[in-house]
Amino acid sequence: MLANGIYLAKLRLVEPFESYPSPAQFVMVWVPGVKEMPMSISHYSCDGELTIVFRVRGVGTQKLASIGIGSVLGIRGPLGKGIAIRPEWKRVAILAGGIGIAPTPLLVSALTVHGCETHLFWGAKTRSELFDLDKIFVDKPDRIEISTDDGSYGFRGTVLELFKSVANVHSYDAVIAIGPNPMLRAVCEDMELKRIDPMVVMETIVKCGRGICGSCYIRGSTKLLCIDGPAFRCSEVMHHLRSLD
Amino acid sequence: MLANGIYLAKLRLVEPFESYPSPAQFVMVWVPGVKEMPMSISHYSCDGELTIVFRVRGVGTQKLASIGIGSVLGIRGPLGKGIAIRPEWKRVAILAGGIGIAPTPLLVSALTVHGCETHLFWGAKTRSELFDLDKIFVDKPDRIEISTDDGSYGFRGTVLELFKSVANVHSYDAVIAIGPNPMLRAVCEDMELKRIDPMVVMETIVKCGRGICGSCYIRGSTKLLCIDGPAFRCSEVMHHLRSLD
Amino acid sequence: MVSKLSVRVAGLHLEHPVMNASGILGATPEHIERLASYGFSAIVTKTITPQPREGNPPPIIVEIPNIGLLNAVGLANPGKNIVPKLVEVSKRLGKPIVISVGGSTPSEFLEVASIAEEAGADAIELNLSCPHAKGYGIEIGSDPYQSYEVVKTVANSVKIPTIAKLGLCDRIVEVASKVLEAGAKGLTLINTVRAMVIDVMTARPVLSNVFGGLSGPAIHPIAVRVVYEVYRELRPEIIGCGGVVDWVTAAELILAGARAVQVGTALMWKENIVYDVLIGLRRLIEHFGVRSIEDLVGYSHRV
Amino acid sequence: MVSKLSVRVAGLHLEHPVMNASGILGATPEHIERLASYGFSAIVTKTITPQPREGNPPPIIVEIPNIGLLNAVGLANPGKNIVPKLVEVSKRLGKPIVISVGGSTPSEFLEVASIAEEAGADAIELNLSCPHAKGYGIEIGSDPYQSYEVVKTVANSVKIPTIAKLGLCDRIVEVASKVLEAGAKGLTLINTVRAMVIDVMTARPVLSNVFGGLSGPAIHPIAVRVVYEVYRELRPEIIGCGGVVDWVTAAELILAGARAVQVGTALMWKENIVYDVLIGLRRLIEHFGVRSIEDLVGYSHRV
Ligand SMILES: Cc1cc2nc3c(=O)[nH]c(=O)nc-3n(C[C@H](O)[C@H](O)[C@H](O)COP(=O)(O)OP(=O)(O)OC[C@H]3O[C@@H](n4cnc5c(N)ncnc54)[C@H](O)[C@@H]3O)c2cc1C
Ligand SMILES: Cc1cc2nc3c(=O)[nH]c(=O)nc-3n(C[C@H](O)[C@H](O)[C@H](O)COP(=O)(O)OP(=O)(O)OC[C@H]3O[C@@H](n4cnc5c(N)ncnc54)[C@H](O)[C@@H]3O)c2cc1C
Ligand SMILES: Cc1cc2nc3c(=O)[nH]c(=O)nc-3n(C[C@H](O)[C@H](O)[C@H](O)COP(=O)(O)O)c2cc1C
Ligand SMILES: Cc1cc2nc3c(=O)[nH]c(=O)nc-3n(C[C@H](O)[C@H](O)[C@H](O)COP(=O)(O)O)c2cc1C
Ligand code: FES
Ligand code: FES
Repeated sequence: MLANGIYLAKLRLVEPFESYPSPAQFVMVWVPGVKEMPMSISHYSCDGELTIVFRVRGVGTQKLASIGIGSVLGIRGPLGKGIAIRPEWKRVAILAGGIGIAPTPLLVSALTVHGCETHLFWGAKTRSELFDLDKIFVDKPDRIEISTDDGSYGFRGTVLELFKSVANVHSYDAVIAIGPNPMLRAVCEDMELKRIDPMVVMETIVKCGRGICGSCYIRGSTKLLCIDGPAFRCSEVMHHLRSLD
Repeated sequence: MLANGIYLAKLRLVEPFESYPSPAQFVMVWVPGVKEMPMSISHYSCDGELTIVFRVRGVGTQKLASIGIGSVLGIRGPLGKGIAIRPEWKRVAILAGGIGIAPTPLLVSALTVHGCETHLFWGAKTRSELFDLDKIFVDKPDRIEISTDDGSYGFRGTVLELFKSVANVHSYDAVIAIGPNPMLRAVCEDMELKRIDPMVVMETIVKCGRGICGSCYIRGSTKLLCIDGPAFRCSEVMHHLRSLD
Repeated sequence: MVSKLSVRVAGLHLEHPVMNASGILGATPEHIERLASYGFSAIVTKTITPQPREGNPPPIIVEIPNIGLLNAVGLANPGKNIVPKLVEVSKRLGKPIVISVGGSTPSEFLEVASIAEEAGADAIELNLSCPHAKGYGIEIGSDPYQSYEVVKTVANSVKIPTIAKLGLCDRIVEVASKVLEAGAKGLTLINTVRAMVIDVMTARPVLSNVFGGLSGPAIHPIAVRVVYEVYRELRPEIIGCGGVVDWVTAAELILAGARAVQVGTALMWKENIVYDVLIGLRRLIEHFGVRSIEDLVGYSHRV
Repeated sequence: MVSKLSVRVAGLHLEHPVMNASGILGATPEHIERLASYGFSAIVTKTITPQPREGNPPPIIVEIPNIGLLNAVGLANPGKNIVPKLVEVSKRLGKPIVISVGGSTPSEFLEVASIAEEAGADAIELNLSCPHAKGYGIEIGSDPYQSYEVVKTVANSVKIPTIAKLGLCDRIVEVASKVLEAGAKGLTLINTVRAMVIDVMTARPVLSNVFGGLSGPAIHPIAVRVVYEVYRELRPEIIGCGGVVDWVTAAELILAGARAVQVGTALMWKENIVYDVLIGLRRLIEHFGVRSIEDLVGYSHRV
């Protein structure tokens, strides 16, 4: 357990992935006899150790949090497209909301390898949902700023408010936001005004993960999150994010 | 047509063989709508041109002889084990009876590549079953002797008699006989007296070619011609050859 | 000019013989648009039932490397009210649309079929063969009399062509004959085959539903056989389905007797499969020196 | 000492659960000897009919890469008189032998079964399910009443155990229930599935017999499903067959409910498969912390 209701799990794969996962790629985690759920890849070491970070929401994540060391899970992946890091990125801002922190270690590592400076802005509801980021990061972000909605730790307010108050969006070559859909919508709408088209790492309902069942579709677009995402440009998913209320 | 009832066919494979065939390996040749027959590989060039040499015996070979250029056949193979050429072989005698000549070009080429001297003894019933060996050999044997049962060409007598009269079996590191079963039996029995265990390339009924239908079994042994042969030591197949009358 | 690849099947005039198989996307307007972008000549929707169905919780698929796919989506669909929207987007994109219809009684099938007709769909495909959604499929489709009833009810009431989609069953020729008698204009052959996968390290069936339908390469030789047998006995208009992964697998179904083919599982590996198939089929037409793909329908029965 | 891998099934006491599947060799004494050398715990013969059968002319097999094999050997066998010789060699090698019996009427089955019993065979497997030899198989095996008659006739007359080998059919649970009622001590599930391959460049069916039986990896998920369903409903003694290619595929059948497994097609690729399977099963016994492989039979129904 990392924090209240937030867990880290290290899984040893029977067969290592065929290729090293890209940031934002995910796996389907099968808790035998219970269910299968999409989970971001937080970290992966080439010998086949996969790290996931998750928040308990319902029966699946609850069960996942309670199974013991040595239990057998099923893993399918890596799935999705992942974020392709551009050579011209020299400094990137990452806005993570809540459990949106999960995929950021892999993302920061990939950016770091590419010689890119990373600034992480992490917002949570309250202090008890925060934890020591050293526990999940293999490569550390160059800057970390934290907010809580209730001000119980760090900046009081949302992660977008934090970002706007302590950083200048124009000093970044890219902005990548990860978190609940309302947050992503807020980020996209805010940046739209500044004529910036950030990347957002989204969630929809993923069932097959292979582009055939259609459950993960992005409204108002022909995209499927499980094979085209989960990272999109705001411009690709605005209709979807707006249609969710 | 090479001679009376004997044909040569050059087949272009849609997909080249995965590996270069060994001497005595064979293919199953499917004449669509008619039947599928085992045929030795006479020659193979790496770009996928397969040569077979065959004698018309029944409906299958008849049809094969009559189809035109550009017809589509089905080829499965290479099948069987093929002859593994030993480094200590410096001079090898090949005794071919009748259409037993078919696999010899590939065999001579393989031996030649390994720096081995090859002496070919070929016997046929009569002159009309002979043809110019230059038409099938890519690498020429170092010595060629020919016999006909009726003496209409070359030595009068069987190929075994020819061999015994013009060559000394002890001057060879290996003897390989290819031909009808009675000939192979005669060769094996003759050599047995001399405590030599020649190799024989045999025929049995081959249907599946993959070791499962059992039609090609060698009597009195657990061997299957299609996967363990078609080349055997006399000692392995003596029981079989003797039980055929 | 009619192209060498255009075909007529069950009253549909298609630019070429490659449609998608029902259930691979096809449940929302967005899905229809994506399927259209794959190049299919007609769009087949996900099977639509009168009421929305949640479907099964994940795992709903198991990939079996090289062999195919096992799925138990469970006929998840938004229910009949989506039909007009699906038709509308397909029309806008200029693609004929076939509404796949599911139900547990003849009147449920009719309920959706009527909406489809009203909405302007080009045809109806009755899913009589889902092997894993209890009461909604193969139990009906393996029984000639129940199949007859469903097809009769629908074909008597709607004017657009009714296609019956059948699955693997013992009396497939008899079932095919009955549904044609009942008024089906064409047959889609075949649906998935009931199967299962067990995870040996936990001893648990992988699919939440335990059983699923096997699709992809594994069922292709079975599909070819069913198409061949049904064509040989009845010469109906057939849409072949099952394990089409390239032009060769498509061609086999056509030579066996199919006028068109559907592609499902292969989309998982090859989104550009339609063009792959069409290029191959065009070469095959030349190879046999015939005028059009229609001349190759059932050709194996004539050589 | 009884090993962790020994099993009892249908009256047979086996050193381990891996037998060969009927029809992969098994028609001559030489074949039996070869099968024994592969390490099987019991030898199953080729299906023997009263009279010798030539079988079909080649092509009798088509390999479908990765997927499996299509065969139409056509029940080629030397007829009933071979049976005593097959039994003799198997006894000499210390292996239990199961005579697979074929026929087109109950009395034909009995004819061969009686010889088998006299010769000292350990059991009889009635082949009620060949999908491509007309009148000799699945027509009987998909009909509960015909199956019942055949099994009853044989089981009433011979004292050695009768095993019924069934194929894929709509009413598999019903057929299984009837043959058990008729006196079968065990069931072998499943035989090959009727299928075909067409060569697209010539448009011709490849097999001389047109139709053949599909075996190997393609049918494995179907076999697991059939074993699971039949075990769940009837808890009979099952020998699982279909697509066993390694220990995992063997284990799936066992976890689904099979007490033993048979290996056919995989021998084409892997003559040492028996040891591969046994090593894996031994590890699985440890993994689950049970005493013996028998504890894992049908384990998937208990987790
Ligand atoms: C690409 C992707 C990556 C994800 N990565 C992470 C991660 O790294 N850490 C993490 O904690 N969570 C992650 N999630 C969300 C996670 O999948 C859900 O929290 C989980 O499925 C909930 O299952 P449950 O049984 O505990 O809850 P349930 O009781 O089933 O549902 C609770 C909520 O979870 C969401 N949910 C349920 N099923 C699904 C599904 N099949 N697909 C997506 N969302 C679902 C819904 O919003 C639902 O209301 C990710 C989701 C996606 C799509
Ligand atoms: C490994 C092997 C390699 C061969 N290589 C050649 C070759 O290079 N050139 C050549 O001319 N012949 C070769 N043969 C023999 C060839 O397969 C037969 O001549 C051919 O199958 C005859 O078919 P058919 O329809 O013309 O005659 P059929 O009328 O069917 O039979 C004529 C005779 O051919 C033999 N025969 C028939 N069917 C088979 C079969 N399935 N397998 C083996 N023999 C059979 C029998 O002796 C039979 O009496 C080879 C056979 C084997 C086993
Ligand atoms: C994920 C999935 C969902 C399916 N859903 C349906 C469906 O809703 N209705 C239907 O008639 N067939 C459905 N099928 C069956 C396919 O339409 C098709 O008959 C089968 O998959 C065989 O074709 P393929 O091998 O090309 O996939 C589904 C298949 C898959 C793989
Ligand atoms: C070449 C071949 C011949 C077969 N002959 C028989 C037979 O004579 N009797 C029988 O009951 N099953 C026969 N079968 C079926 C097998 O016994 C087995 O049920 C089937 O192949 C599935 O197992 P597999 O996937 O391990 O091959 C044959 C299968 C093959 C491949
Ligand atoms: S989850 Fe099935 S299509 Fe994306
Ligand atoms: S030909 Fe079938 S086993 Fe050799």
